Amino acid sequence: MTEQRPLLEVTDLVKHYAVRGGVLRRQVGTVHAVDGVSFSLGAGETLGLVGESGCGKSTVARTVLRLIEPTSGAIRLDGEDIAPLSKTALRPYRRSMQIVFQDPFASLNPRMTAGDIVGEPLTVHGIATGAKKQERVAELFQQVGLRPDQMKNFPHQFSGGQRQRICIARALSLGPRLIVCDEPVSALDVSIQAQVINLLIDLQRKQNFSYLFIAHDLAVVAHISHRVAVMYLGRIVEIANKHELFANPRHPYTQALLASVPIADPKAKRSAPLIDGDVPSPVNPPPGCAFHTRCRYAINRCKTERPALQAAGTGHQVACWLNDGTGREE
Amino acid sequence: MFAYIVRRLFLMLVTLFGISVIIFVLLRVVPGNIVDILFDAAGFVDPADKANLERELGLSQPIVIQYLHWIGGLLHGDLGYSYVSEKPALEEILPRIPITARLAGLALLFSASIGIPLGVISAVHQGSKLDYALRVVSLSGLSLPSFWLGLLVLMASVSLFGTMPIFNPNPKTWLEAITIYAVPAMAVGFRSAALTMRITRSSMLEILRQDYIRTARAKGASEASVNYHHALKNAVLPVITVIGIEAAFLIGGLIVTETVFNIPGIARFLVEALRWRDYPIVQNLVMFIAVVVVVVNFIVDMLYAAIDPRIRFGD
Amino acid sequence: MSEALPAETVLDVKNLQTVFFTNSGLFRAVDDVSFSVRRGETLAIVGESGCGKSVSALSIMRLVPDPPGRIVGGSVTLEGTDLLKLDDAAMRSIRGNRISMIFQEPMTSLNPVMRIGDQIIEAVRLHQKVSSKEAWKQAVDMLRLVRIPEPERRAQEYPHQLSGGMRQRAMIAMALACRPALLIADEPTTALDVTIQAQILALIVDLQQRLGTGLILITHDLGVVAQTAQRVIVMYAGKKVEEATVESLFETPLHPYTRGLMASIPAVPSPDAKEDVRLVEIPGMVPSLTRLPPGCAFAPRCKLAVDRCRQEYPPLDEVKSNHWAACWRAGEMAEAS
Amino acid sequence: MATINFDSELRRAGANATGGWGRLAFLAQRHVLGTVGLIIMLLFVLTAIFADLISRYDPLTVDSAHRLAPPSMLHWFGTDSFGRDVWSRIIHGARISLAVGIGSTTLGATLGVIVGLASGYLSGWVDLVFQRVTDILQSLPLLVLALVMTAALGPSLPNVILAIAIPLIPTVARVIRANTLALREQPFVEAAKSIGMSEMRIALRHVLPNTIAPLIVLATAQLGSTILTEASLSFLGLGIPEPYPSWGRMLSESAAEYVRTAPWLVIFPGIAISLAVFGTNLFGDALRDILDPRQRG
Amino acid sequence: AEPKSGGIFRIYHRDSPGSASIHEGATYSVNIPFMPIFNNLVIFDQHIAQNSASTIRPELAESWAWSGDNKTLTFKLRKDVKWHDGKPFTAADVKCTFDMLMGKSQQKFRQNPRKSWYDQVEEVTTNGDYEASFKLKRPQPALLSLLASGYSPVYPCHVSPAEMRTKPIGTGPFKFVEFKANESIKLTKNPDYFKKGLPYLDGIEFTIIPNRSTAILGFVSGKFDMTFPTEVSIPLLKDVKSQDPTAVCVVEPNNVSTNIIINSTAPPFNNLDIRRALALALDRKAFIQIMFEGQGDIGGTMEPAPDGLWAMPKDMLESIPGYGPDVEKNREEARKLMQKAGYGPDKHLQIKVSTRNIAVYRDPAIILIDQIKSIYIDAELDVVDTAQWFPKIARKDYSLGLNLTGNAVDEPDQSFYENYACGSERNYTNYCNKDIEKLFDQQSEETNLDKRKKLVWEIDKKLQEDVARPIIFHARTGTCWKPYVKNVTIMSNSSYNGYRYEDVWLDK
Ligand SMILES: Nc1ncnc2c1ncn2[C@@H]1O[C@H](COP(=O)(O)OP(=O)(O)OP(=O)(O)O)[C@@H](O)[C@H]1O
Ligand SMILES: Nc1ncnc2c1ncn2[C@@H]1O[C@H](COP(=O)(O)OP(=O)(O)OP(=O)(O)O)[C@@H](O)[C@H]1O
Ligand SMILES: [Mg+2]
Ligand SMILES: [Mg+2]
Ligand code: NI
Repeated sequence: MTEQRPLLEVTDLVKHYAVRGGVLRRQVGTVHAVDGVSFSLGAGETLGLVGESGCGKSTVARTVLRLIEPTSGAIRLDGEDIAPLSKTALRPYRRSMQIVFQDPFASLNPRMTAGDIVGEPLTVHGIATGAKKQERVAELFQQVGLRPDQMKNFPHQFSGGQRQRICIARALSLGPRLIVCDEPVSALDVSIQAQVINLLIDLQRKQNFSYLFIAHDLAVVAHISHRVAVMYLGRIVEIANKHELFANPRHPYTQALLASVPIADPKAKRSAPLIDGDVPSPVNPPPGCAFHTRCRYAINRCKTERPALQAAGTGHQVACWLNDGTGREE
Repeated sequence: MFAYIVRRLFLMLVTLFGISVIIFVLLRVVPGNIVDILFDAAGFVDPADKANLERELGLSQPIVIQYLHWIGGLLHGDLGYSYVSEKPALEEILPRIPITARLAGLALLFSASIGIPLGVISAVHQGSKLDYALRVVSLSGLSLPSFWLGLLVLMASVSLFGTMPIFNPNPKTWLEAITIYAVPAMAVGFRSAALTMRITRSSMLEILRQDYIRTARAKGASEASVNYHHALKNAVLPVITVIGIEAAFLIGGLIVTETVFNIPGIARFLVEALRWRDYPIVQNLVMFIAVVVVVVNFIVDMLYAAIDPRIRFGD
Repeated sequence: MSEALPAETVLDVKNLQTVFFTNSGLFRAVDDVSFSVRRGETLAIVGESGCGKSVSALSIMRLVPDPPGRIVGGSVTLEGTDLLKLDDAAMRSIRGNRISMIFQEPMTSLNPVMRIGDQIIEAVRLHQKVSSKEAWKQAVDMLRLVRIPEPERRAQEYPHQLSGGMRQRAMIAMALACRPALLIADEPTTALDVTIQAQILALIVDLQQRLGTGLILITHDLGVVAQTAQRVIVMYAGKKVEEATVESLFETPLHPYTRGLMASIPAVPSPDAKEDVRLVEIPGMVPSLTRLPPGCAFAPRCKLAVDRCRQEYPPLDEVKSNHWAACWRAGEMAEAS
Repeated sequence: MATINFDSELRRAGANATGGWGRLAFLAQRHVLGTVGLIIMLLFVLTAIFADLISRYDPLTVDSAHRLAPPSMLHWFGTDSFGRDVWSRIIHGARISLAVGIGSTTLGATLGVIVGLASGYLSGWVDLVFQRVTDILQSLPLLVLALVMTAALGPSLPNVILAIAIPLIPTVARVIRANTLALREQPFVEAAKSIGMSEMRIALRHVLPNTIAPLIVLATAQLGSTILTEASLSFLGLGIPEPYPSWGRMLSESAAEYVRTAPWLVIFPGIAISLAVFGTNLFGDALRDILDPRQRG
Repeated sequence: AEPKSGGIFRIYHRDSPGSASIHEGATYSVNIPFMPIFNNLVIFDQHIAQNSASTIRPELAESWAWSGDNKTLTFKLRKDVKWHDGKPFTAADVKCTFDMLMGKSQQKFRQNPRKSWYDQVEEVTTNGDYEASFKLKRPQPALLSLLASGYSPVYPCHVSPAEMRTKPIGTGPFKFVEFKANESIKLTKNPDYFKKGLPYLDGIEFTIIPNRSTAILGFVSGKFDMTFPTEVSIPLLKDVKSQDPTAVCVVEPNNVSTNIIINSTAPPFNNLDIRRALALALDRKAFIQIMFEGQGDIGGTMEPAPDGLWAMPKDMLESIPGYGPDVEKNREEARKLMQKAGYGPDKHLQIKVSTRNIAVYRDPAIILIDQIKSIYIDAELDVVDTAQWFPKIARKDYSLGLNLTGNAVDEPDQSFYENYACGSERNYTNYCNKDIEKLFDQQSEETNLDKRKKLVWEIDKKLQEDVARPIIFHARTGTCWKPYVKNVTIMSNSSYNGYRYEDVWLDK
């Protein structure tokens, strides 16, 4: 994007979870859930984040919002580092960043009405009460394509797609500038998924939010994002403009990922799977490049030294020792 | 695994320490002490004699000193002397343990051997008349006051057999030995059997809904194999926990049962000692019971781990 | 069964009807569905969540939970035997032996307190008279066949010690242990990552072809269908709405629902794609099976719906050769394309 | 294929039970035992409320002329050794049992909820401390604890209630803690956090209400056992003292002396206790089936 | 029939006694199991139900004699007596025992509840090994009766009081074997008993069963030969008879009075009118009806006739306010007194009746509360735990208390001094009337029995009229044994004295 200051700038974000054991629950190991992630996100931009299960996508999302405390790293919102802020100091910033979760069934308190759920942030931040609040909630309902008369219904009376709309309305209520979407459509039916994706895109167009959009479905990410970051075992291994990434994937993992996506065309015959085996445990990530255990191009250096993200074209960065355009040299 | 055990043992010590403090303080909050009770029969309390006796028994010391004294003794295996019998507390407590242990063991055995099979049957035949009948029986088991049940058993035994199982430390015949323990054990075990049955039933029902049960069926396993081979082993896990917790409740049930059947075990002894404010006995006995409960729960956890591979390997 | 079936037909399902009696009413989870699978063939069943895919599969296995479910009509003929007429014992001897099933959730479909090897052994020993030693060897062989590294060691392990992908492989090993004539895979990869999904699908297809097994692959992912199946049936609200060969279906989908489905799925952008094509939405939501509208169940969401659609349920017609669709306007669509 | 009557199957599944009452009627019919339990409980509660209207004599009036009268039209359940009317005493005893049951369950549950919620939600050292406390309470058998407590506090209605309530705490706390821990991970709690809600408010508004169902199930189950505990304490001489007509004491003391000569003194309180406990247990069971979706058959 | 030797006599015991030391105990829970171990100097004839001076028999003493001034009582002792540990019994043991009881010796009892029995004893002296004398401060003919009580065994000098609490050594017909608290007490035959040929029994076994129904079932089912003496209530007695018609049961008074202790130092009972009203409100017949199905006795402080030796004549008794037969009339009067004190139908007096949490205390308290309703008193029951009862009474933290007073011997000295003398520890109400006190001494010194009786009646009547501690009734209880148990006699004016069991035998 342009040179202007990005809305969100994450530098060297690290989140380690302690694996406890022993007599006094001392720490015996560390889950390297997020291990040095940096990216930035401009206003009105969508950054997609893909990667295999357990690679740390949700952890990034939650730490960015300070729903869990980062181990280290900076999270700059409009240039202000919110990582070290106290809970009270953080409160005003909460209005600028909101989240939509994957599971629309668990994201809504089953004992509150939809209207109360959407209106709650307004109460908490003292933005509106009483009739004014109702009015605003009704407005939000309309914005996400729900009928205001559904405000008094309970979550279980809505379908999955509608629930996700309620979640979106709740996120919108504080007028945020950044919405983090953690797999917002993964739990939805295909035909409903399109409705939600379209809604998200429409809202962005109107209100110029930024999205940090997480999904494991490459196609969905590709559709909604401007730029896409690929994560593997707690790190971003490749980040690029969407078209660039899909047209010209540099990292062997990205390549494998792309090749694994089944294409809805019987004529495009499948190739043999590009990678074998499972994702290693983040408790003891392999040394060097974490992907080397499954990488068919791995060279010795990959096993010992960890590659850093390096430029590989305009707005294209990749973390691979074979960053020479194809990665298929040896 | 080893670290886990050590950690558990450490927590056990913390718990026991807490119990020792609580019971110690509670006892001393109770108004009146052994001296009042000893004097009670005399029909008056002589303040001078009382002070003398309190000094003699160490009751006049500050409570912290008394506590340290007790715990210090405990650590050396010295449990102090019973205020009432003036015998070493250990000597009073030890011979009673096997009696209660036998009773409790039998009761648990009874509850498991009746409760688990009936629970399985009830679950497998969920919704049938048999299920209803078993559930009603088990609920009544939980609804009868245990002393009442015990008394009924005794009365029935007198009117049916003209005799009743009165405790005898040296039973002459096998039959006598069995009736002495088995009848009270059944009276107290009835409740736990009912509970075990209920837990087994709901646990079975839960397990029977699991995906892997469907997998077993899809393999062509017979109903019996599904129920007993696949489901029961999983279903028994929560049952074990409940039996562990029940072990603690059992002590309560035993207090009443030992009273009704006049069995000189530790449960009744505890009540008596409490009545006499015989601190050394009460304290040590409660600690003993707590140790047993804690250890039983520990064993249950280990057992759980032995049956459930998920626990053995993960922490 | 007197009726002669085509030689290579393994499974023939006719007018299958399975209902659920629940407190919110009668669910016709599978409503008059027919299909057949040939030896070595892959039949895909697609459709949205709740449209009856799993219930169809379970009906074939006769594992529909009763209550509340009940198979109320139709026939399921496996290698000439109507399974719905068998007694329980006979059915058990077929399950796991002639038909096997792989379930969606690899995490919960294995018994957590039994070793992997033992679970496979069980499948073998239920149907074959072999010594336990022999069975263990077979189990290890099966694990090797599904490409689990170090099969001897893994056979000794418990499910929780295996990753999701490996568990699903173990499930496959278990399902194929008796070389069944028909394998039903109910969303075998939905819970897995794409890279693992690719491995598992490749494995299933490879084994199926090597063993000549008929395969019913249930999925909601059209990409998976395109890459693995020969024939497809599309279900909507308990009914089969379309059936065709893969090529025909993807070339000319003849039911508006299938069309909507295909259009609503975002595609991985090809380098030459334009910026931001809006996805096609299917408006509304999947109807509840208890309150199905009269006529075509899809009519309320269908742009092409006409009055007739709302009144009369369209029959499943062979609109093109080997391509059936249940839509009053399928003919028009076929011509238009 | 056997013919299937769709209508009757549906009726059995409760499909035509619509609306609040219809649904209730269906549940009542589906959980026959639970309904029986509910009726027993209602009877029990009504008896306690209207004890003064139902009873025919003052439960405390001694009448030396009519002692140990067998059941008759005059004294439905006979009279005890003081000549007090057993029917009236049982009716008033319902109050005591209800007071003990509800009092101690409520108290125990409230404290348990506080401990469980704090322990589950605040985690850290609060959790550590509270967990040890529950451990400690759980390792002391209920009756032992209640015994020491009543000995310490003296036998009176409030003290007995307290003594029975304390041992309930760990059970409730455990369940609530487990629930809270699960709820804490729920996205809707995270969502509440993300809008900047205070922890306290989250705990009270989002976590607590969602623990109500398991709490109700647990509390009903405990209700019966508290009544039994009171009876056991009475049996050991530490229950509710005279002159309150407590069922437990009526039973245990009469059992000692009059079990054969005046069996009505033993039978009726025995039935009253067992019935009340049985009723709450039946109802609690059904409630669990209904409220706890995992248990649904 | 000729007595047969052999057999173990099995009795259940109602509770676990605090120790085995009779001198330190004050309940027959101790006397009954441990009396067979000991001997007294003299003892009430074990087979005459009514204890009196004339039934006193020598035991360790061969004979006794009063000096001319009635101030010295000399005992000649038997020479053939050995302690159970083989040491010979001598006069030194007698001196030791009573010195200790008087608090004069080095070694002390943990508690000494009957110290006041020996208030008049100046000293105990010995003359050689086989003569001991009690020197008195003033004549006290009653001393001999006190010495004849089961409460007055002779302890050995060479055994410490602590040992006597756990492993008592005596000279008696049975030797101590073991005492397991809450479980059992076992005695075995003393083969060297100085009465040749005795005891007949091989041993006595007490099984401790606090639960009455279990105990009775045990007796009925033949696990025991006898119930715990005087522990079978009247309703249970019927039950026993119905289940085991062969059982021999006796019902005897046991010289225990149920009375009301009144805190007359604080309102409202510092008002004599209210005290009188209270006394007038009692319907003693109703109490007896309820508690004993009519089989109890009405009397004053001393146990009523015919079993009691010192009971007032009937007309004298009925002349005391509240003892008159017309309860309604009494209550009418009581209400007037209450109204005089400012209470009435619209203004009830609210009080608490404190008592111990034991049925024999609680039950009469319930009746009492019901009865005083009729005189505008609304009372609430306040049950007190054993450990708190005496401290509470001592603090005067009560207004009405329901109390039981047991008398070891049917002897005015014991009753009056213990319960009514100024400053006596068991005078819970702190009743103090110097005039009456003089009368106490007067009757105590009186050697003429008839004169003494008159004095006693007068005192008893005064005590009742002063409403010092209104006596409600005297209890009766039952004891049952199997027909083959021979030579058991239950005393009718004491429940502490009749358990030597040296000639009890089993006809099996
Ligand atoms: N609270 C926690 N304690 C310990 N480890 C955790 C915790 N939360 C997550 N992890 C671990 O951190 C790693 C990253 O988890 P995360 O949820 O961020 O993955 P994800 O990419 O979102 O996966 P998915 O696609 O399955 O949602 C995982 O290995 C996970 O097991
Ligand atoms: N045990 C059951 N009780 C009641 N209704 C059921 C039960 N199982 C399935 N159904 C109903 O049957 C219908 C079909 O369910 P089925 O599981 O076949 O859907 P599916 O196509 O496999 O969906 P998914 O893609 O979510 O697996 C659903 O609408 C569901 O409501
Ligand atoms: Mg995630
Ligand atoms: Mg499915
Ligand atoms: Ni690291």
